[in-house]
Amino acid sequence: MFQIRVHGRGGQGVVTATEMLSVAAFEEGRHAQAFPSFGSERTGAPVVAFCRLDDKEIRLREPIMEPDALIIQDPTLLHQIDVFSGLKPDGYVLLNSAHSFEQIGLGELVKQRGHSKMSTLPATELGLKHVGRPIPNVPLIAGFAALSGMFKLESVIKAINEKFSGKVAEGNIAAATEAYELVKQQMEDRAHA
Amino acid sequence: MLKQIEGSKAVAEAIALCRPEVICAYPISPQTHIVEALGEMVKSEELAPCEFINVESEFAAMSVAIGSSAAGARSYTATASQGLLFMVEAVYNAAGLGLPIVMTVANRAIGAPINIWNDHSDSLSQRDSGWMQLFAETNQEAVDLHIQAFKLAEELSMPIMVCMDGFILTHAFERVDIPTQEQVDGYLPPFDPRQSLDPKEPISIGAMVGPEAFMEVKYLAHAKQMQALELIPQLAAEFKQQFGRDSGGLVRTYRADDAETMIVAMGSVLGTVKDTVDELREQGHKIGVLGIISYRPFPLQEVRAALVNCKRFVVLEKSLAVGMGGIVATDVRMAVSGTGLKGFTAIAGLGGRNITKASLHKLFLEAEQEKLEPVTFLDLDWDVVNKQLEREKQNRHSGPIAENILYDKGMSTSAAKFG
Amino acid sequence: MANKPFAITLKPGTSLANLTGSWRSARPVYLNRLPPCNNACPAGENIQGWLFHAESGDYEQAWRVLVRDNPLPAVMGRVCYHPCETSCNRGQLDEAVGINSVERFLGDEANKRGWKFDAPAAATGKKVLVVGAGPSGLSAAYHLARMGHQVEIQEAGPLAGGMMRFGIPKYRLPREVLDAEVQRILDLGVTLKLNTKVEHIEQSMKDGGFDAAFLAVGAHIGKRAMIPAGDAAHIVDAVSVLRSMEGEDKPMLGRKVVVYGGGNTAIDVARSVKRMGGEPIIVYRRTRDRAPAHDFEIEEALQEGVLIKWLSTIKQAEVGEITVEKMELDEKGFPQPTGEFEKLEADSVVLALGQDVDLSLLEGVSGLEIKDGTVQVAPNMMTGHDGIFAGGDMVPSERTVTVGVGHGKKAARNIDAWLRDITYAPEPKHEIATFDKLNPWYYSDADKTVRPMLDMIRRQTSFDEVQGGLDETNALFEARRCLSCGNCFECDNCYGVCPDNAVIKLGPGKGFEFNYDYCKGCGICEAECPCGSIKMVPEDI
Amino acid sequence: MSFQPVKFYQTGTYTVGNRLLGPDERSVQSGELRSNSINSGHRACQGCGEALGARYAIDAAMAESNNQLIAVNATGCLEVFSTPYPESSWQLPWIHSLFGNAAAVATGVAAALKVKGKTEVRVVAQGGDGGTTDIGFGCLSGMFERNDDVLYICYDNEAYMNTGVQRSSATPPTARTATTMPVGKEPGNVFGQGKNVPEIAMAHGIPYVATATVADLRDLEYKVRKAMKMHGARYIHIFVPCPLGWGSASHDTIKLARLAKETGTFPVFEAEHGEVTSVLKIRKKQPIEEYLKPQKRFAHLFGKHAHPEMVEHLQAIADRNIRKYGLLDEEKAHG
Repeated sequence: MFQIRVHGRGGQGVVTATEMLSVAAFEEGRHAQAFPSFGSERTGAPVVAFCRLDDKEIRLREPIMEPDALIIQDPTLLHQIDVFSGLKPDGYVLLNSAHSFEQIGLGELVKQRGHSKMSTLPATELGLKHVGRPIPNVPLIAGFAALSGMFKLESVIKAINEKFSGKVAEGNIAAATEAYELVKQQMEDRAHA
Repeated sequence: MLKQIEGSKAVAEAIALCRPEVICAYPISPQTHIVEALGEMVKSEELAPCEFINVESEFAAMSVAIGSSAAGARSYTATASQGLLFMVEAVYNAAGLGLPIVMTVANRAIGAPINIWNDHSDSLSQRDSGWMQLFAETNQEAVDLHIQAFKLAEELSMPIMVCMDGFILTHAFERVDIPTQEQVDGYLPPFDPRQSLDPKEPISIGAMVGPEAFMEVKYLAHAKQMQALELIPQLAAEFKQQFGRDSGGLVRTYRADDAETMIVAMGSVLGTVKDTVDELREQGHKIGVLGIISYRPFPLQEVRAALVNCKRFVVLEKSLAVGMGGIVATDVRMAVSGTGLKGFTAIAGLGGRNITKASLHKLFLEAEQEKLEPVTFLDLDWDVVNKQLEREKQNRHSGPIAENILYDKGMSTSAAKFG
Repeated sequence: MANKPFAITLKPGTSLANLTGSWRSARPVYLNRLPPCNNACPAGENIQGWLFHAESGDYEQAWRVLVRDNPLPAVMGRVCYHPCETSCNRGQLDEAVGINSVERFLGDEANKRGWKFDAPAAATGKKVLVVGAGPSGLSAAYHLARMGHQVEIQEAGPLAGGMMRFGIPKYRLPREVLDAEVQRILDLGVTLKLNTKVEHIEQSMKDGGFDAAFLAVGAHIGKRAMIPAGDAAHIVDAVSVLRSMEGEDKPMLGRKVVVYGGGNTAIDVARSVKRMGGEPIIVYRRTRDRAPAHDFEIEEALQEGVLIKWLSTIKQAEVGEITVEKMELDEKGFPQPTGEFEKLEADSVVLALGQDVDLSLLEGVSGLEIKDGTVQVAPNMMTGHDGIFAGGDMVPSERTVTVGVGHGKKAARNIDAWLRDITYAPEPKHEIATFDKLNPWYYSDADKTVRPMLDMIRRQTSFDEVQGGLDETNALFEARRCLSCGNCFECDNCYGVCPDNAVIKLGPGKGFEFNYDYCKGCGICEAECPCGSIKMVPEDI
Repeated sequence: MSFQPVKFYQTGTYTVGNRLLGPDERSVQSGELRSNSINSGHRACQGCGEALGARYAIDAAMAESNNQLIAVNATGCLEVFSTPYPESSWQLPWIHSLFGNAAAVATGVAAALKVKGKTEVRVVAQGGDGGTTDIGFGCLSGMFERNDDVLYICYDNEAYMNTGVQRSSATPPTARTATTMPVGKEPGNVFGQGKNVPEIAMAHGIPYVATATVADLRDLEYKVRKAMKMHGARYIHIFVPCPLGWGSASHDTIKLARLAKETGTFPVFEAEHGEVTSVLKIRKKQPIEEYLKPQKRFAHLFGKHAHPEMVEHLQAIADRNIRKYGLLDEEKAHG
């Protein structure tokens, strides 16, 4: 079983992100379970959502306390809550930021965990650029696909097409594609570094 | 057709396949996504003919359903928690009038303190209302139970609640097999009401019945639910034939064959329980699971049969009879009365408290060793509780309990959410 | 119902099994009460009965019901002083129903359309002599003829009608109206012998082979008052003045005419004088409110320019002038002389002080009792002499046309009984439907229809009829103002207002029945019956 | 003879029937074949205004709908006296659910009929003042607001009679009830409380609102029939005296309803889409005492310990109604 925890703020499409992750997994024939941390979240409040992936039926209903991956939609959360709580030692981290981990003062973390499973992505900018809205969720899941290699870009695009249509879908696909390529490039650069 | 879909949306699609004619609902979390989806289907005429009525309260929602059902229309509504309590008078009335209304209860705790998260207090408060209650373990089962529920309700002319855990199921995106319209039509015949308000054959429904006949009326309602005990497995079998899936029925066991310790539970927690049991089995513990699907009617015989060969059982329930203990446990103990079985009650998950595999692991092992108190409160913060009890001992006016607890735990309400 | 839920679902209308009539402590019953108009009518007309038909526009049927009691509706509709209207309950609501005007309309309608009376019953072979062709005699002749008796009227005068012709001025009763109604009576086979004065009743009966006789000779002899008068003073009596109006030669009364008296005759004379170009002054010893004349007649006379000196008596009559003494009323209301005198111009004085009866035909008849100049009769209108009945102005009673007609009817019924050797027993009268028995709310507001009046110049100068009649529209309106006091008119109120549906409607004309199986005795039907035709009666315990 | 077209002079429109009227002008209640929707044998008190009002209204609705009518009933006297097991008085399809949900149940019935395409079948909901102005008010307002195709009829007898005459929000000031006893400084029900549901109904902007009394059958029938010709939410508030609760003679039921209207204490009017379109004028204005005196519930206002100031206050309320609705012709002229 592979467990992903997504952190963000109300209004940033955190729950949608996990749903789309689950759909992408479903498209690839896997079982997936996405669910929010239930509550009456209001816009701006810290929000967390979960996604489990497995090759067999997922029965477990507890929240994800020891994730295999973290997607952090809003870097400002880093100063508010312990988003890394329970993250497995070899877990993935994808952070929405135009800066590197080092630039935002997480150099120590990178040193501990190693570069191979960590990446930042200017997802908000990509959202603005392609969809016209500062919603980072779609670029992040595409980026996560690239970072983790868990899904193909095509599966993410299928999930986008299921959720959106028309121009919004097109924009999101463009954003996803660019994000995917950016992270892929980052990973390749690092691998070669 | 397999879909990766939110539980509420899946249920809405299943309801739509059942061709409801009148749907009414009042917004209350976590049931809203179901009726929102249905509302959209009615407005787009994807679901037609159907009347979708935005009522002004749950009391009205159930009342509208009473009216539409009495006038011969297949009627559906959904609610939860305070909403269910607000409609209680009409809930009893619908049952008393024998109206085959189907209602989804997205199970949620009852306040005060106000709490939107899942437990089973709401529908269990209606256990004596005369409604049947079926509990879904997964969203697939929630879909399937709704289809069976219409058939069951209409064959017996009795209303039924399909209970699914709020948020945990309603808001979870999972893989669900949504049947086709042909499949559902082949299973569920059009509504042929036992009686209906019709100028062609005027009747008076809802008479005042005095002591001379009231007992009989009530007995007949009871007899109906006893009939349901036979009908529910039958409908599940027919369902399997039509849809090729095991869904519904009265109870379901898991790894129970040689189990010495049995865990009894209802709803979605069964999944976590099963995962825990799998781990314990791997470690060599003889432990199994009994899931109760039909809470009302309560299958005394089936529960007894499932437990009679074990040595001990734990009823893990998301409900509390304040001043007494377990609610489901009482019924289970009734089922095994005279067997001398050791039974424990574990109250868990109230108000959405997470039920983790780790806690269950510990609980089940303790149960196996029979170290449990007769009534255990899973993951209760004794520190906080004891502090408050101490305070109250010293001063009768010690302030609101909930506030004090939050203070003790050093939590703000927003911080309390995480984890 | 077998497949319906037990007890909670019930069959429709099954409460019929629950006989709530057992809750009752008082029961409603339908009854007829006597309408005050009928009660007051001297002619015994079933006024409400004929109005009922008029209400639905069936005027012929209305007329037929009317003439069961009174053969002279066109006359009566003009000259009757309508005590029916005085007692009409509607008077307490807005204004009395214009019964008189509807009656006239019906009478005129009958004349216009030539309606005939129903054919008489089979001939009885009995002969009855009627003496006098006035209202009473004509009425008796009519009723007797319809009963199948052979009737002969012997009339001293040259024309039939009596006081209707010789006492009532044309402007109140056009003669063609009278003639038509008299003729209709004669058409029944009644023989009328004019200019035939019965000198001796027993002889006349014997001569004609009559089995019974009805005397109705009227009162034609003007009363004289002792007025000191000069030889040349021109003093005449009112009856002769009015009678002479009918002839070619109008009476010569001069310009200034003093009419002495306060009754309707005085008014008739004064108004006739006015029409002949004279200047009438009525002298009366009491006040207007004590005058026997009807106030509307006084009012009409005043409108036409008749002068009236109230509280005055004539002390002396000379040529060209009279002396009157002013009077004042004592505490008992009697006029007392004041000693104040006044002179008035007077070319003539007409005495309208009442009339006496010419009783000469009764001389020698055994068993009769005469008192105060009138013949005494038993309640069955028979005089002390077997087989001789009497009525009208010659018996003690109010002297009006209507009373006369009523006497004629009553006498006819008794003569018929007498001839058959039985006793006529009138049906007992119901209790009267007084206003307090009604629930007038239900009657819509509808003021009385005012009959058109002739314009003043013509009233003062001609004998054209002063009061016009109703046309069909307003006759219908007026008829429908009737409250139907005391008699169910099928308004359906009881049927409607019963909370227990315990009134059974039997269909048009058949009225209603109570269903005592369910009537709880609440009494709403009685309270809401507009016409007082329901009464609550305690249950026998 | 040319026949004068028959006009209704003799008894006006005030009686139940009249032999002089053409068939189309006759009231439903005068007909031998009226439906008697609520049959004999019901267990209402002697002189019950509600039983009468219900038959008037439902029979009229039956006539207008060609007997294609379903009735929904709130708990209350009407329900209890008409359907005690094993007998029902109702002759049309009828359902009773609860005290406070008649309007919502009717919404459900209407929805079922709509979805089944039974457009010819109509729905009426009915309840007493308690079931309408108090406990059923939420559902009523919801039904109004959604403009559901339901005619709701309130039979207002101004208190909870079924439970033994307790105050409701329709109880008039000063009236004695079991919960507003004639004791203390302000005996009976107090001034300044209660609610005017017809006006609240109007505030919803629904197609039709009307008031009526059992004393004006023809007006009542006209309003019910008019309402039945319309679709959407409609409300008729019928004033029905209660001999038991009011301490009045059983035969005075209609008289009291008449006096309520004639004194102005109960304005009779109709409104469409929130606008008053007509009022039933007072025919013969009566002082409020005429209405109050026959009722024992107002007995403490008179006699030895009289409260003339309260009578005056009640008169002022009636006068305000008269001004507000223009119940008198001259008032209208001044207005």
